[in-house]
Amino acid sequence: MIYQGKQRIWSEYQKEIPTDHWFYVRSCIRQSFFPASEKTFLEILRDRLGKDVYETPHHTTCGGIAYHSEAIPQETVMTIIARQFALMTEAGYENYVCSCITSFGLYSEVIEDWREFPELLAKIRENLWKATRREFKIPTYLAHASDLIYKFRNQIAEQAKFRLVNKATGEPLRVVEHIGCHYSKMFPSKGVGGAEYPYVLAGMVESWGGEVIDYPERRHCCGFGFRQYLVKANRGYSVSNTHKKFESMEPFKPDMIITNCPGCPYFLDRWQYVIAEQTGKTYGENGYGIPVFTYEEVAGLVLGYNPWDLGLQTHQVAVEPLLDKMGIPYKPEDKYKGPRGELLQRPDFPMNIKCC
Amino acid sequence: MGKIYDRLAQDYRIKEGLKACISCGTCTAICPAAEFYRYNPKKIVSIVQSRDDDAIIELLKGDQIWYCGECLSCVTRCPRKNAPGLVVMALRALSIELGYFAESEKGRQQLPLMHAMQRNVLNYGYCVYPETFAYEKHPEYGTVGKWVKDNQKAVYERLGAHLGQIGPGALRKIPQESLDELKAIFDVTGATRWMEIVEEKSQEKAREMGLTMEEYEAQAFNQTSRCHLNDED
Amino acid sequence: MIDFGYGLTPSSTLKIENVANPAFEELRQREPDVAKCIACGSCTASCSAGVFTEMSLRRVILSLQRGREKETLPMLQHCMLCGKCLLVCPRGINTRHLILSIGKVYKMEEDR
Amino acid sequence: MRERILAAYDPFVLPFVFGMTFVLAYCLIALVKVLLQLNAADRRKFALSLITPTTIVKNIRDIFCDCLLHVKLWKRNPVLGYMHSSIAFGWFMIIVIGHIETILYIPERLHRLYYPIFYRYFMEEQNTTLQGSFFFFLMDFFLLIILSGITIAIIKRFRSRIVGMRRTTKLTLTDRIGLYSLWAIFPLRWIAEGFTAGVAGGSFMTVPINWILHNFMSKPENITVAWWLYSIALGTFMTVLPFTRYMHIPSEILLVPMRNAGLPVRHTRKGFALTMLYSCPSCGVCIDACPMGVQKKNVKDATVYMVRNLKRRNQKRSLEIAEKCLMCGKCAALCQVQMDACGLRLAYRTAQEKKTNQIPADFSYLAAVEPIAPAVEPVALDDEKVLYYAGCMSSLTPVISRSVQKVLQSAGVRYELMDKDGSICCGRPLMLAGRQEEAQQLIAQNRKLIEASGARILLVSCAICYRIFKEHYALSGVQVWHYTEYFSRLIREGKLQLRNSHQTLVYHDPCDLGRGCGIYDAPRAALRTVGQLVPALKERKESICCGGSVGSLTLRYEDREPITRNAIDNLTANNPEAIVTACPLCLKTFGRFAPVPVFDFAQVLADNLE
Amino acid sequence: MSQNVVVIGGGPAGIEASRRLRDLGYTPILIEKTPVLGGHLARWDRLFPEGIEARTVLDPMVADLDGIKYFTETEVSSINRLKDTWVVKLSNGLSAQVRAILLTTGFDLFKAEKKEEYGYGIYERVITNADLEDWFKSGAAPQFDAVNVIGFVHCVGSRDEKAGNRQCSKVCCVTAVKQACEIKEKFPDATVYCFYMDLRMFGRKYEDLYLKAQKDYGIRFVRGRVSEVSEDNDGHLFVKAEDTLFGKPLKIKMDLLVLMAGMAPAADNHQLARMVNIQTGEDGFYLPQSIIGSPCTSSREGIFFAGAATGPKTLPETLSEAASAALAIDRYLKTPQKK
Repeated sequence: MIYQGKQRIWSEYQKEIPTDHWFYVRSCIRQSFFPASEKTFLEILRDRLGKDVYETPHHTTCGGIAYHSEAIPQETVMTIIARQFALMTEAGYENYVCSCITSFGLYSEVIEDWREFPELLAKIRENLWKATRREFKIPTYLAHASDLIYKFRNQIAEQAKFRLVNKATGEPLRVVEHIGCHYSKMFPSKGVGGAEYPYVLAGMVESWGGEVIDYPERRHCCGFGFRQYLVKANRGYSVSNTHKKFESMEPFKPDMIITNCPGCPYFLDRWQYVIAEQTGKTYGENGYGIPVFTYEEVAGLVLGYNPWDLGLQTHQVAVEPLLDKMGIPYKPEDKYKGPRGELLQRPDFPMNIKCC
Repeated sequence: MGKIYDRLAQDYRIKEGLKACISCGTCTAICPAAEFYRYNPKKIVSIVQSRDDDAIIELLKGDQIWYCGECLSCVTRCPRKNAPGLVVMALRALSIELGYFAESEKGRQQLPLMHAMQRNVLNYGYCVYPETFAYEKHPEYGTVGKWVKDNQKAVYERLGAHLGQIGPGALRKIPQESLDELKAIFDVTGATRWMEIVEEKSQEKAREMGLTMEEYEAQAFNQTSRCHLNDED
Repeated sequence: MIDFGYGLTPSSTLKIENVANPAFEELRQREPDVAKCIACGSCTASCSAGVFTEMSLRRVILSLQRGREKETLPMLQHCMLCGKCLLVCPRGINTRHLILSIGKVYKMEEDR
Repeated sequence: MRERILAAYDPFVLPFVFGMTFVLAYCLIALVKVLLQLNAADRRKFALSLITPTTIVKNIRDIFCDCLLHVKLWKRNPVLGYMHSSIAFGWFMIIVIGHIETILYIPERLHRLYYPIFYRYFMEEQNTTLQGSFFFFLMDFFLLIILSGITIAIIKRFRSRIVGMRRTTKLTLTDRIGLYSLWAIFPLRWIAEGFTAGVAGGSFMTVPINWILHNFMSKPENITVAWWLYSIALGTFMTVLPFTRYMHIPSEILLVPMRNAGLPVRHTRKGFALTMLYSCPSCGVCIDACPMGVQKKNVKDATVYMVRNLKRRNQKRSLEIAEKCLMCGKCAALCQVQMDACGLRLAYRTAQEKKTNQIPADFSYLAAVEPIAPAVEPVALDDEKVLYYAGCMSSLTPVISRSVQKVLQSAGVRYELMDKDGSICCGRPLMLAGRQEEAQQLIAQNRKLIEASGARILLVSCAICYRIFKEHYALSGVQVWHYTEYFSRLIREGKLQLRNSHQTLVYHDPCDLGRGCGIYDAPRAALRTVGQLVPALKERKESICCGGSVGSLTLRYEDREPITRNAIDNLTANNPEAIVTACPLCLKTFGRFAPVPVFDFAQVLADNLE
Repeated sequence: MSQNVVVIGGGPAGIEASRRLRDLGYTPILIEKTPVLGGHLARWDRLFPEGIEARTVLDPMVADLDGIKYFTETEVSSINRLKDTWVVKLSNGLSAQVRAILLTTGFDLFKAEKKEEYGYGIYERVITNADLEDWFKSGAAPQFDAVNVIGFVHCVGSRDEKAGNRQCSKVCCVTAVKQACEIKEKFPDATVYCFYMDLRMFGRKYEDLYLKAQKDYGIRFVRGRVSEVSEDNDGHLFVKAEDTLFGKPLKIKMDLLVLMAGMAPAADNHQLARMVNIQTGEDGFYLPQSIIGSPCTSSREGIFFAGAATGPKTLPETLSEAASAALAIDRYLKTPQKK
C-alpha cells in the first residue's frame, strides 16, 4: 500500500464545509440504537466548540428507510424532505446537517434530481404547498454529521484526554473504518475523500492517533439492505454480507471498527453476536468480538467522556478490552445502572462471544 | 417497445439511472445481493433496456427485483453513469402500482413492510421507533438488546434520549400537527394509495392462497422458500 | 447454538484463488479446440436441443473453464450430437468431439 | 499311368504334410471359435441360411466369383484382377486336376493328403495312357497362368504404379515370409516337375525344362532336392499362413456365407467381425479409396490398418482410426472382401462410448414436443399426404426446404412440415458417435410423431436422415422417400413442368445416399431434365466424400479442407458450370471452397420450374 | 531557400511527416517538448501484431533527419496570424514565419490513477501497460515474489464516461493480448487473465494473435469489466469483476495486475487550439474538417493534423496519415496565395 497515492486522491476530494450555523436533523436508527451518540455530537459541537447547531422538535424522519423499503413512493419521500427543508428555511438556516447516512444520500440524490429535472422540483413544491402550506429553499450546504466532526477533528485532538493508541505498547490502534454506502458511493464528490478511499473517518482516526487499516472488503456494504433486514425471512443476506467483511478483515487483526452510518455499527455489532451464536466463530482477541463504534462515541472517548454516558453498554460486543488498551478508566459496576444510579438487572451472557 | 416500458420510463429513477448499458458487469461484480441471491443487476438492466414488455412484466411479477439491498454501490462503478439500483427501485414501484408484487414471495413482503413503515412514520414520525421494535421479531438484538427492551425507559433516560417527551431531542414525541402534515403529504403524494393497493392485492392473494390476513402477513415476514439463494435447487 | 430463523448463505462468487483446473487441462489434452472458444454463442443459437431446453454449449465451456461444471453438465444430457454447432462455429471448433470428450473427462453426479 | 514309387511315400512330403495339417487344424479351431462367439440368434440365422436354397446358390456363386475369379477386381483393375485370379484360380485348378488324376488312376491313394499334390513324383507315364497327355497339358497350362500371375505380383511389389495402385500396404515379417514362399512355390514346382518329366511325363512347360535339366543337372539326387524344396515352400507357406494376410484365403470361404446370412457386426473382434478381420487380404485398395488419404498423415488411418491394429489388439491406434473415419463407406464399397469397415468402426465406437461416457443422455424433454398437425380425420388410402422432414442441418441451408416446398407446391402435393419449430434429430449422428441406445430414443420419438401425423409419405431432403429412416425406423404405413427419388417420380408422372436450362451440371453422390442407400440414378435422371450432366472423374460408388461428414469424430476443421478441395477437384474435372448435391452437409461444405456455384438438388429443380 | 513548415510534436507522426515534407522540398521545423524524439513509440518495447521491436521502426526514422530542423525540449510559446502566415514563437527564443503548421501532438496515456478503484499508485502490484513495456525494454523486472496469477484489465480510461473518455482507444485490446503472451513467456507457469468488454481485433493478423493467445499460450479471457481491486495483507490483489458470459461475480487473487491505460487527448490540445483558433471535439481531440474525407485539414487555413491528435490510431495509421498530411500541405502551399 502506497500511502502517498491515497493522499493524492484525498486531496482531490475536499468538500467545502462551513464552520458554523447548522440546522440539525436526527436519524431514526441512531437515536433508537445510539441515542447517546447524537447527544454527544451536539455537546461537542455546542459546548466544546461553541457552534450554533439548531434542532426543531417539528422535524421528522426523512422517510428514507420507508422509501428504500418501497413503503412510500418517491414523490412522498421528496415531499417529506421538502418539508424538512421548509423547517430549515423557516428557522433561517442555510446549512443542513443530518445524523443519518441514508438521509444524507437521499438528500444529495433528491437535490441532484431537482437540479436536473426542474419540473420535478415544481411538482414537489406544489405537493408541499397542498399538504402543509409550507415553502422551502434548498440548503446551500449539505453535510453529514461526520463531516463536521471530521472538520473539527484537529480541535478535538487538541482537547483529547486519550488517544487511539495502545497505552501498553505505544503502538497506534489498528482501526477499521466503515463508511455507510450512501455517504459517497452515489456522488463521490459529496463525501470527504470520495467514494473509493473516503477520508472522513480515516482523517479522524489519523488525527486521534490511530492507524487505519485497509482490507479487501473495506468498501463492501454492511448488509443492512433495508428490506433485507427489516423482513426476517431475508436476514440471511444481511448477516452473510457482514460475515464476508469480517472474514476479510480478520487477518489484519483490527482493534476496533469506527463507522459513520447509524445502521452499520448496529449490524456490525449484532451480526458478530449472531455469527458467534450460530457458528461459534469470534473475530476479536481471546474470544471477544471486535468492538464497533460510532464516530461520536470515538470522539467522546478521546475527549474523556464516561464510556457509560456514551452508551457503550448497549453494544453487544464488549468494549472493555479496548478501553483497557487505550487506558480509559471506567467503573464496571456503573455499566448497567439506570439514570438515577439504580442498578438494573444485568443482561445475560451470550454463549459463544465473550462479554463483560 | 411497449406500454409497460413507457410507463416505467416516466419514473425519474429510470431517467436518471438508465442511459445505455454496455453489459460490462461492473455492477454485478460488487453487488452484495448478486453474491448471495440468484441475482444479477446487469441482467435486470438489460431486460429493461430491451423494452420488451413481456420480459419486464415477468420481472415485475418475479422475486428477482426484490433481492436488491439498495446500497447503490453499483452507481459508483458504472462506466456509463447508469444506476442499476435506481432501475430496480423504479421496477419495484411499478410492481406495486400494478399489483404484481403479490405474485412473488419476496414481493408479498410488501404487506408487513408497509404496515411497519407507514404506521411508524404516521404514528410516531420515525421510520424506526423503540416502541414498535419488538425483541421477538428481532432476536439478533442480542442479550443486551433484551436488556435494553426490558429496561427501555431507564436506559433511554440514562443515555439522554427524550423518549416520548415534548420538545427537541432524541426519540421525542413529535407534535401532532407535524404528524398531521405527514399524513397530508401521504395523501397528496400517493403513499396512502400505495397502502390501499397493497392491502387490496394482498387480500386477494391471501384468499387465493387460502390464508387469513394474519397468516399471510406472518408468512410473508417469516418464510423463505428454497429457490432464492445460489446453493439451492 | 441459537436458531435465529435465518443464517449464513454460501457465496456465489466464482472464487479463483487456486487456479489449477486439472480436469479442464485433461479436456484440453483430448480436444485442444476447447481453448479456441470466443463465447460468441453461435452454437447455442443454432442448437437443436436448445429449441426445447436450456442447452448452451457456450455456457458449458465457460463453466468448465471456471471449474463450475456441476451447473452445466446436465445440459449436455440433452445434446443430440446433430452437429449444427460444428457447422456454425466461427473458430472451427470440433464441437461434437468436444462434447464427447467432456463425457469422458467429467462425471455427472449420481443424485440427479 | 502307374505307380513309380511303390512305397507311395518319400520323406520330402513331410514339410507339406506338416504345413497342411497345421493350417487345417488352425482353421477348424478358428471356425469353432467364430461360431461360438456368435450370439444364439445370429447362429440360428446363419445355420438357417446355410440350408436355404437361394442362399446356397448365392454362396457358391460368390465364393467362386469373389474368391477364385476375383470378378470385382477384374472390373476395377483388369491387371490386378488377372493377377489375383490367375494365382487363385490356377492353383485351385492344379489342386483339382491333381485330385482328378488321383481319382482316375490310383484312387486307393486318395486318402494320402500329399498324394494329389505330388502326383507327378509318385506316378510315371506309360505310353498307353494317352489320356494323360490331356491332363499334362492342363497342368502345364495352369502352371503357366499361375507363373504369369506371380510375375505380375513380383512387378507389382516393386512398381505398384504400373498396375495402377498409388499406395500399397507395408508388409509385416510373416507376410513377407508368406509372400516369398508363395512366390517360390510355383517356380519350384516347375523345376521339380521338370526333373521328373522325363519319367513321369509332361507337357509344353515341363518337357522343355526337363531337357535343360537333363542335359545340365542330370544327377538323380538333384531330383529329390527339387521336390524337397517344393514341399518346403508349400509347407512354409501353409505354416505361416494363419499369421499372414493369406489367411484371407480360407477366411473368405466362411465370410461369404456369413455375409450372405445378413449377420450384423456386433463386436470389434468376435464372431462375424473376427471372420472379417481374417478375411482382409491387406491388398490396400482401401488406402487409395480413403478420402482422408489426401493428407499423408492420414494414410495409416485406412481400413487395412484398422484391421491390422484390431488383430494386434492395439487399442490406442484402433480407437484413433475408428474415431477419425468419415464413415463415407468408399473403402467398403471397393473392398474385395466387402469388409464392413464402417460397421467395425461403429462397433468400436459403441463399445468405447459404453465404457467411457460418464454423462448419460436424458431425452425426456422430447416427450413434450408437439405432434405435427395430427390428422383429425382418417386419411384415405389413396391420399398421398406428404410429411416433409427437412432435418437439423437444413435449418442452416434454408434454400433446401424453401426449394422443396416450391417444387411440392408446383406439383400440387399436399404436404405438412415436420420440423418448422425445431426438429428432433434423426438419430444418425448419435449412432455414428457410438451412442446406439440414445439414438433409439430419438428414433422412437420421431416415429411416434411421424406415425401420428397421418402422412403416407415421409419426404426427406437430407441424405444422412434418409439413411437412418430407411435402415432403422421401420415405420408402419409410411413410406420414406428421398426427395431425389420423389421428385424424379413426379417428373416421370408429368406432375412437374420443368425447362432445360442447358447449364452443365455435375452431380455429387452424397455418401449416405449413394453408397449408403444405393440411390444413384434418380437424381441424375431428374437433373438431365433441367440441365446437361457432365461426369465427375470418380462418381457413383467411387464418389469422394465432401469432407464435412459428421461420421468423423476427431477430424479437425483444418484437416477437412484438403478433403473438400480434393472432392471439388474431382467434381470439376470436366468444367461443369455448377455442382449439384442432395445433402445439406455437402452443400454447406462444398459451398465454402467451390470455384463454381453449389446448388441443392431441389434448388435446381425449383429454379427451372415452368 | 525552401519554404518552412512548422511541425508540432516529435512522435512518429511528426517525424514521418517532416521526412515526407523534406522529400517534397520543404524545410520542416520539428518541435518536441520532451528531450527525445519518438513519442510513446520510443518507450515501447515490441509492437503488435507480430512482436517486432519498436526500435526497428523508430531508429531508421530518427536516423534520417537530414534537412529537418528539429528542436527537442522546446515548446510553442505563441502562434499569431500575420496576413496569410503564422508566426510561431518557441520557448527557446526562436521564431518562424510559415504558411503551414502541422499538429502532430499525439495523445497522452490515460492516467491510470484516475480509476481510483483499480488502485494504481496505491497498490504496488498494479502497473500499467507502459510500465510493462518499460520492464520488457529495460529487463528490470519489479521485485515481486512468485508471480503465478496475472491479470490484464482492458479499457482502463477508455469507453468510460466517468473517466472522461468515452472513446475506444483502439490499440489496447491487441496490446493486452500481445503483452499477455509476452508475460506468459516470462512466466510460463503463470495463469494469465484478460478482462475485456469487447475484443476489438480489427486489424490484419490481430485475430491470429488472439487465437494464438488462446490456443498456444492458454490465456484466459473473461468478458467483464473489472469493478474493483483491493489488497490483501500480504500485498496480493483481489480483483472483482463479473464473468458476464457466465452471469456470476468473479473474484480472483492475483499477483500482478496490468492496467491497459488508453489514449486520452493530449493535455496541451486546448492551449494550442486556442492559439490557432481551432476547435477540439467534446472528447478533447482536434476536429478535422471531415473524419472520413479530409482527416488532415482543419477548419483554419494552414493548420493541418496527423496522427493520434485527432483520435486514437494505430502506428501504421499514424504513419500513413503523416504522409497524406504532407501531401495536403504540399498542395496547399502550391496553391497561389489569394491577394
